[in-house]
Amino acid sequence: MTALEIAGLFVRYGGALAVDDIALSVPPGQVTALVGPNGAGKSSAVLATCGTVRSTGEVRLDGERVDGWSPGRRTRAGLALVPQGRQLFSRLTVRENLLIGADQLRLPARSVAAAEERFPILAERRSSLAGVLSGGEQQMLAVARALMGRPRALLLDELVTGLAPLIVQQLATTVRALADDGLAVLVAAPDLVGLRDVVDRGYVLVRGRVVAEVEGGHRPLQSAYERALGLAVG
Amino acid sequence: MSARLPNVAGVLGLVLLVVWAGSDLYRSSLLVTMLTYALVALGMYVPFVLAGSLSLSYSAYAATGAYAVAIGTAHAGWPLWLGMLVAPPVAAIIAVVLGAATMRLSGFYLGAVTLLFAEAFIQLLGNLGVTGGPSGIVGLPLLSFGGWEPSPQQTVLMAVVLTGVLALALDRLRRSPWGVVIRASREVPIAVDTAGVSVSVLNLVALGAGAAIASLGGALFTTYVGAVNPETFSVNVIFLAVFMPLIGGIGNPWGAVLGAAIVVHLTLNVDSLASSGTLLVSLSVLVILVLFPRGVLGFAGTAARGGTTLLTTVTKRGART
Amino acid sequence: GSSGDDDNGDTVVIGLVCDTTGPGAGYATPACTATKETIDQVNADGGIDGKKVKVVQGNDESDPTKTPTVIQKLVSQGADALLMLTSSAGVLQAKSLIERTKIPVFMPVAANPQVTEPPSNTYLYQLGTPTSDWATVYCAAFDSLGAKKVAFLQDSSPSQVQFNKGLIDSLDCVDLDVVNGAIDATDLSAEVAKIKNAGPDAVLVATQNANFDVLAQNTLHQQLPGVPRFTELLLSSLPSAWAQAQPGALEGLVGLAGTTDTNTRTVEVAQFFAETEGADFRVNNFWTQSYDAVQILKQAIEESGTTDGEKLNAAIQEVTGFVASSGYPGFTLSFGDDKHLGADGICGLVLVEWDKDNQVAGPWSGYEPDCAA
Amino acid sequence: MVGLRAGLRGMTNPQLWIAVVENGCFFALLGLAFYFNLTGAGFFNFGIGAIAMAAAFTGSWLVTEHGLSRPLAGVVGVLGAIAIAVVMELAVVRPVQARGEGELSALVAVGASLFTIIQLSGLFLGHEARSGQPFWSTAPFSVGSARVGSTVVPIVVITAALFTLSYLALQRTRLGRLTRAIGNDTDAARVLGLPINTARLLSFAAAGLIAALAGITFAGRSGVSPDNALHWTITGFLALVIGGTGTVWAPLLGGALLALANVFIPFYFGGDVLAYGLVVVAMLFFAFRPEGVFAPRVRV
Amino acid sequence: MTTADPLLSGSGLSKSYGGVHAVSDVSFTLHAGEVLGLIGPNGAGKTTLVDLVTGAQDADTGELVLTGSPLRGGAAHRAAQGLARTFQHPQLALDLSVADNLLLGAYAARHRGLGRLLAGLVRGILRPHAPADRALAERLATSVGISGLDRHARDLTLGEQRLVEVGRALGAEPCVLLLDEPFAGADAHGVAGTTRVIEVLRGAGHGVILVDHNVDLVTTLADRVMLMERGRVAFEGSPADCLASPEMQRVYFGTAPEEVAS
Ligand SMILES: Nc1ncnc2c1ncn2[C@@H]1O[C@H](COP(=O)(O)OP(=O)(O)OP(=O)(O)O)[C@@H](O)[C@H]1O
Ligand SMILES: Nc1ncnc2c1ncn2[C@@H]1O[C@H](COP(=O)(O)OP(=O)(O)OP(=O)(O)O)[C@@H](O)[C@H]1O
Ligand SMILES: CC(C)C[C@H](N)C(=O)O
Ligand SMILES: [Mg+2]
Ligand SMILES: [Mg+2]
Repeated sequence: MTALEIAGLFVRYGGALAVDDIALSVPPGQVTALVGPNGAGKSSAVLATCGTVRSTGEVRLDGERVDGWSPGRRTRAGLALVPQGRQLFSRLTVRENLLIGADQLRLPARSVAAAEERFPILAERRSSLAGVLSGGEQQMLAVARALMGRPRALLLDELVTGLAPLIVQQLATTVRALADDGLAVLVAAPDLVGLRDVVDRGYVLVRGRVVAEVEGGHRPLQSAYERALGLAVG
Repeated sequence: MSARLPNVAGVLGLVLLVVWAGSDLYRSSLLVTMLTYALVALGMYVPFVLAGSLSLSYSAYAATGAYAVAIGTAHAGWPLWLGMLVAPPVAAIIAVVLGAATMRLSGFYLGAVTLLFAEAFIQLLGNLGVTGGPSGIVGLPLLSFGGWEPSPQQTVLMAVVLTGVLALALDRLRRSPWGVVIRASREVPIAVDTAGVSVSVLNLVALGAGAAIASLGGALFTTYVGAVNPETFSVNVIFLAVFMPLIGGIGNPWGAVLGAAIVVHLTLNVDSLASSGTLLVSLSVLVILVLFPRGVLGFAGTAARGGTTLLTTVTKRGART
Repeated sequence: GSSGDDDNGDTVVIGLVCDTTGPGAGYATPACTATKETIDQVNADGGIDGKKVKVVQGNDESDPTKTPTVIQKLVSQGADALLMLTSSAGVLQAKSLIERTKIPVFMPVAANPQVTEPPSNTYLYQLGTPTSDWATVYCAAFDSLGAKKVAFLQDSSPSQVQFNKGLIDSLDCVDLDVVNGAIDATDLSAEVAKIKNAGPDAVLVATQNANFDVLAQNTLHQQLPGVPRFTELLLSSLPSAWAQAQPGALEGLVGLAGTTDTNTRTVEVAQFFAETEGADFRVNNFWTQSYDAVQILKQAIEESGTTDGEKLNAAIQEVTGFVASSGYPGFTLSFGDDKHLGADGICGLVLVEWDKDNQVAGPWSGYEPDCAA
Repeated sequence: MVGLRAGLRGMTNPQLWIAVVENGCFFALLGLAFYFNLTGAGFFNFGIGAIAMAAAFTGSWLVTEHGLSRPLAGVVGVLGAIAIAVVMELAVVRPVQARGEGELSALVAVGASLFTIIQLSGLFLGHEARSGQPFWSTAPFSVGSARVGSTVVPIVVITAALFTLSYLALQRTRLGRLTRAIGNDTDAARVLGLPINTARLLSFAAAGLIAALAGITFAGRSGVSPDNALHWTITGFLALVIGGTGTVWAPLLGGALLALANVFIPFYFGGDVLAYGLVVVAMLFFAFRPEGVFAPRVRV
Repeated sequence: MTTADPLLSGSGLSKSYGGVHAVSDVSFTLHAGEVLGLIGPNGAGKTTLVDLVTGAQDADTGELVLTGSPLRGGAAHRAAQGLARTFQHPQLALDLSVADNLLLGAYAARHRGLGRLLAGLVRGILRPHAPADRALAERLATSVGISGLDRHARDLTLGEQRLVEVGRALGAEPCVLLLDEPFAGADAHGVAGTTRVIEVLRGAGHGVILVDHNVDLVTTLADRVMLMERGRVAFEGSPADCLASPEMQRVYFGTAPEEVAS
C-alpha cells in the first residue's frame, strides 16, 4: 500500500498552469525523488499536496482522501513538509521556531530538545533570533522543525540547498534511516546532488508534467532526467 | 498602449471638468479645491507610493506654499505668481532639512516624527509675526501678470494645466529608469544601496520633489481664495493626501487626481443636507478598497479590458452569423 | 447677491453654514437649530416684507479649505446673506472671498474678534461681546474678592492666544501670571503645579475648548481647593460639558454667561424655543444670539427694502439700539461702518456660579454689573 | 542656583509624578493595543484610538441616557469594542490584505475606519463630549502634599494586570507564540499551514479589549468625545514606536517617556512649547535609537 | 600600480555580534582576472565577509583597498567604486517586472551621486524610455539564460530569482563581483548561466568572489580558493591544493568524527 498517492493534480496561478495533471505515488520505506529544472512545478506540486496552494486533484494519505482538508489537519495526520526558501519566523528564537513545529504536531515541548540535538549549532544558538542565523543554519532549523514527531509522509523541497557537504551527508543518512523506518519520503530538487545514494525511485517533471517515472535507484533516474532535459530543450 | 490610456483619460477628464465649470464660480471653486488636494496628493505620490517612505508632514508643505504666496505679496509686495515660483524650492528645502534630520528613520518611525512636525509647524505659523499670527494673512490682491488679470476661469484653466502636466510628468517619471530605481528602493533598499544609489539620498530627493509639488497646491489655493491662516492646511489634509491616491488607484499618478475629484465631490458637492463629508469619504474609501483593490482606475482598467474582450467576442460572433 | 437661479424675487434666501459634524458641532448644532427655528417663525409670521425666507445650508466641518467652496455654493444657490455657525478659522480663510462676494455675513456665536477686524471686514458681523468688556467685568469681580494676583491659564492654540491677547492687555487691574497648556493635553498637572507655586489669589481659565476647561477645573479643584476660579464664556453654554467634570469639581466656579432670566426678552425667546425643544430646554447665548441675528437681518432687509448685498450691508450698519434677547435687561446691539461687533457696553455679560452638583446655580453673588435700565 | 532650585521643584513634586504615572499608563495601554495588532497581524491598527473612544463614549451614553449601571455599560462598551475590532478585521483588513495589495491598502483602510467610527459615533450618539463613566473608581486620597484622583489607582492596576497578562499570554502560551509567528511572517505561516485567521482575529479582539479598558478608565478624568479618537490613536502609536515594537514592555516604556515629555516640558518650558518640544525630543531620541528602545534586528 | 598589485584586498577584517565572532581577522586578496572561491561550513562567516566588503554591514575592524585606494563609506559609495553583489536570499523588487529588475543595476549605475540623481529625474520625465535599455535587458537575460522579461518578479521561482540577481549585478558593469551562493538550487541551465557571467568577467580582467557550497563547481571555476571556518581563514591556495589539504578534509568532509551528529 502506498502512503501518499496523488492523482490528477493541477495547480494554476492566474492563467498559468504550473502543475498539469500529474500523478505521483510515494510508497512507505522508500525515498522518492521529484526532479525537474527550475520552474518545472516541483514546489507547486509539493505545496499543493500540503494544501498551502490552491489546486484540484486527489491527494490520499494511507488511502484516505485528504485534499479538502486544511493544511493544519494534514500536518497532524502525518504529512510533514520542509518548504523551499526561508520559511522561518525571523523574530522568534530558534527554540520558539521549533516549538511552533511541536505545537502544530501536538507534541510535548520536550521533543524540541531532541530536534536541537540533530544539529549542535541549533542547541548552541537556541535563544538567538532565527533571523540572525546564517543561510545554512536557517535551513537546518527548518529541517529540524519538520523532523520532529513521527510523520507518515515527509515532503522535502530542496532539502540540502545551501548546506555544506558535511551536513548534506548527515542529512542523507537521516533520510535513509527515516525511510528504512517505514516513512514515505518525497524529495524535490533540480538535481540529485547530495542525495544520490539514498534515492530509490523518482519522477521527472518538466513544464508541469511528469515525463518519466523511474524505479531502481538514482542512476536510471539521472539518465531519464538528462534525456528529458534534452527533449525539453529541443 | 494601455500605459497611455490613463493619460488620455486623465487629460480628457480635466478638459471635461473645465468645460463643466464654465463661468460658474461655485464650480470653479470646487475645481480649485480639487486641484489643491490633487497637487498635495501628487506631491505625496513621489515619496509615499513610489519610494514607500511615510512622510506625514504634507500639511506643512502645502502651508509653506500658501504662506510663500501670502507673505511675498503682503510683506514684500510681490505679485502672486512670484510667490508660486518661490514656494516649491522653499518647501523642498524644508522637506530636505527635515528628511536629513530623520535620515536614519524609515517606515512608521518616520511617520511618527513627521506627524509631530506637522503639528508643531501649525503652531509655529500661529506664533510668528511674519505669518500674521493666528489670523493669518487676508485680503491678498487678485492674480495679475504685469497688468493682465486673468478671470477666475482663466486661473482655473492654468491650475488645470499645471496639475495635468505634473500628473503626466510623474507618470513618465514612474516608468523611467529613475522611477524603477526608486520603486525598487521601496521593496529592497539593500539591493539599491549595493547597486550604487544611496537610498537615504534618494529618499531626500523624493521628499524634496514631493514637497515642492505639494507646495504648489497650497500656493494655488491661497492665490485663488486670497487668504491663509495656520489652520488652512490642518492635519486633516495629510490623511486626505494618503487616502486620495488609494481611492483613485496607486498604479498611476492620475489615481491621485481622480481621488481628489472623488473626495471633493463627496465632501462638498453631494447634496445630502448637513451630512458629514468625512463620513462619506471614509466610507467610500472602505468600499473602494474592499471592492476595487486597485482603486477606481484599476477597476476601470479591468472593466475596460473586460469590455474590450466582450466587444471583440461579440463582433466576431456578429461577423460569423 | 441675486444671481442664483432659485432667487426669483419673492423669496429671501439665507445661507447657513453649520458645522454639524466636525469639531465645532458641539456649539454649531444648537445654534443652527435655533437659527432655523427662528426663520420658521419669521415665515409663519408672514416672512420678511411679505417674502418667504428660504434656507440653503452647507457644512464645512470647520475645515478652512472647505469653507470658501461652501460659501460659493450657497451664493450660487442665491443666498442674500449668510449666517456662519462654524469655526473662526474657516471664516478667516474666506474673508477675502466674502469681501469680493459683497453679501453680509453674520457669525452669531463666534467669539474670536479677529474675524471682524480689518482688513476685509466690510460685510462681517459678530454679536458677541468684546474681550475688553470681559476684562471690565473680571476686574470688578477680582476687586470684590480682593484678589491682587491672578493666574491666567490658557490653551496655547494660536487662535486662543490671539483671542486672549486683548483680554490680557486689559486685565491691568491685577498682577497676571499667564500659564499656557497644550489644547489637546490629556493632563494639566504641570500647568496647575506652576500656578500653585506662584500662589495666586484667583485663577482664570481662558479657553474656547470645553475639554480643556473641564480638565483644568478638575485639576484645579483637586490641587488648589479654596482658590477662587473663573472661566470664560463658553462653559456656561455647554451643560453637556459640566457633566464631564468630576463630582463637585465645578463648585464655586464663576463664569461668564450670555443670558439671565431677569431679562424678559430672554425668557420670551426661551419659551419660544421650548415649544419645539421640550420642557427641559435651557436657554443660553447660542440660542439667543442666533435668534437675534435672524431678527437683525430681518430688520435690515425691511428697512432697506432690498436684498442687494451692498444696500443690505449699509442697512445693517444703520442698526442701532437693537434690544437683544441676551444679557441683562436693556442690553442692546448696534452696528456701524467701524463697529462690526454688536455689543453696546458690558451688559451682555452675566457672571454665573456653579453649585456642588456641577450645575449653574444662577448669577454670582459676588459682583453684578450695574445694568438697571 | 535659582534654576537648579526651580528644576528640583518640578522633579520633586509628587503631584507631577502622579500625572506621569496616570498618563503614562494610559498611553502605554493604547500602545499595548497597537502592539497586539502588530504582533498578531503584522500591521499598525490606526483604529485603536477610535475603538477606545467608542467604548468610552458608548458606555457613557448608556449610563447617562439609558440609566444603565456603570459596570453593565462598561461590559457593553468592552464587548462593543471587541466587536468593532473583529468587524474591522473580517470586513475590512482581511479582504483588503487577501488581495496581496500589501500593507499600504490595509493601512489606509484602517485609517478610513478610524474616521468612520468617529463620524458614526457622532451621528448616532452626538458630537458633544460626554462624562466618563468608569466602572471602577476609587475615592480620591492624599499622599503627602499630593492628591491622588479617583482614576489613578484603577488605571495603574489595570495597566499592571494587562501588561502582565499580555506578557504571559504572548510569551508563555502556545497561542501567544503562534500569534507572534503569524505576525512575524504570514507567508511562512501560510506555507506551514498555521491557523492564521483565528490567531489574527484573536489579536484584533485583544487589541479591542485593551483599548476599550484604557478608554473607559481614562475617560473618568475629564470625559470623552469623538474628537479624542485621532489624538488617542497618535498617542498610542507614538508610545509603541518610541518603545520600539520589540517586546511587550516596549509600549510601557514608550508611554512613560511620552508622559514624562507631556508633563515636564510644559512645566519647565510652558505648554506652548510642548508641540516643538515633542518634535525635538523625538528627533533626538530617534537619532540615537532609530528603531525605538527595544528593537529586534534581523538580517536581510 | 603594477600587474602584481591586487585588484581588491582586505586585511584584518572582523565582525562580531555579542559573543558570536562571525568574522575574525580575515585578510584576502583578489587579482584582476581572478575568481576567488570562498567555501566553508554553514555559519563560517562567508556571507558576513561579503557584507563587510560591500558595505552592507560595517566592519568592527579592518581595511579594504580597491585598485590602490582605500574602500570606505556606505554600500552605495562602494558600489560606485565598482563593487556589485548578489544575495544569498534573493533581493528582487517583486512588484517590478523581470526586465526592470535586470536593468536595476545599470539604472542605478546611471544615478550614482546627487548630481546624476537629479539629472536622472529630469531625464526620466523628458525621455522615460530608451530603446537601448530594452535591448540591454534582453542581453542580460540571454547572458544568464532567463526568459519572460515582462513577467512579474513575484512569479519567479527561487532559482530564477537568483539568475536575475546575477544578471542585475552584471548590468552594473562591476570590476569586482561578489556572488553569494549563486548555484544553490540551480538546475544545469542556471549553473550554465552563472558560469557564463563569471567567465565574461574573468575574461574582461575583472575579479569575482564566488561563495558556494557546491565544492565541485567552485573548485572548477575558481583560480584560488579560500576556506573559512568559524570566522577565520583555515586554508588558502589553488583549488587542487585546497582539495588535498587536511584542513579541507577536516572542515568540509568531516573526517573528524566528533563533528557529525547522529
Ligand atoms: N505565486 C506564483 N504566482 C504565479 N506563478 C507562480 C507562482 N509560484 C510559482 N509560479 C510559476 O509556476 C511555475 C512552477 O513553479 P515552482 O515553484 O513550482 O517550480 P519549481 O519546480 O519548484 O522550481 P525551482 O526549482 O526553481 O524551485 C514557475 O513557472 C513559476 O514561475
Ligand atoms: N546579526 C547577527 N547576529 C548574531 N549572529 C549573527 C548575525 N549575523 C550572523 N551571525 C552569525 O555569524 C555566523 C556567520 O554567519 P554567515 O551568514 O556569515 O555564515 P555563512 O558562512 O554565510 O554560512 P552559510 O553557508 O550557512 O550561509 C553565523 O553563526 C551566524 O549565526
Ligand atoms: C466658542 C465658539 C462659539 C467659538 C469658536 N471656537 C470660534 O472660534 O469661533
Ligand atoms: Mg521549487
Ligand atoms: Mg551565507
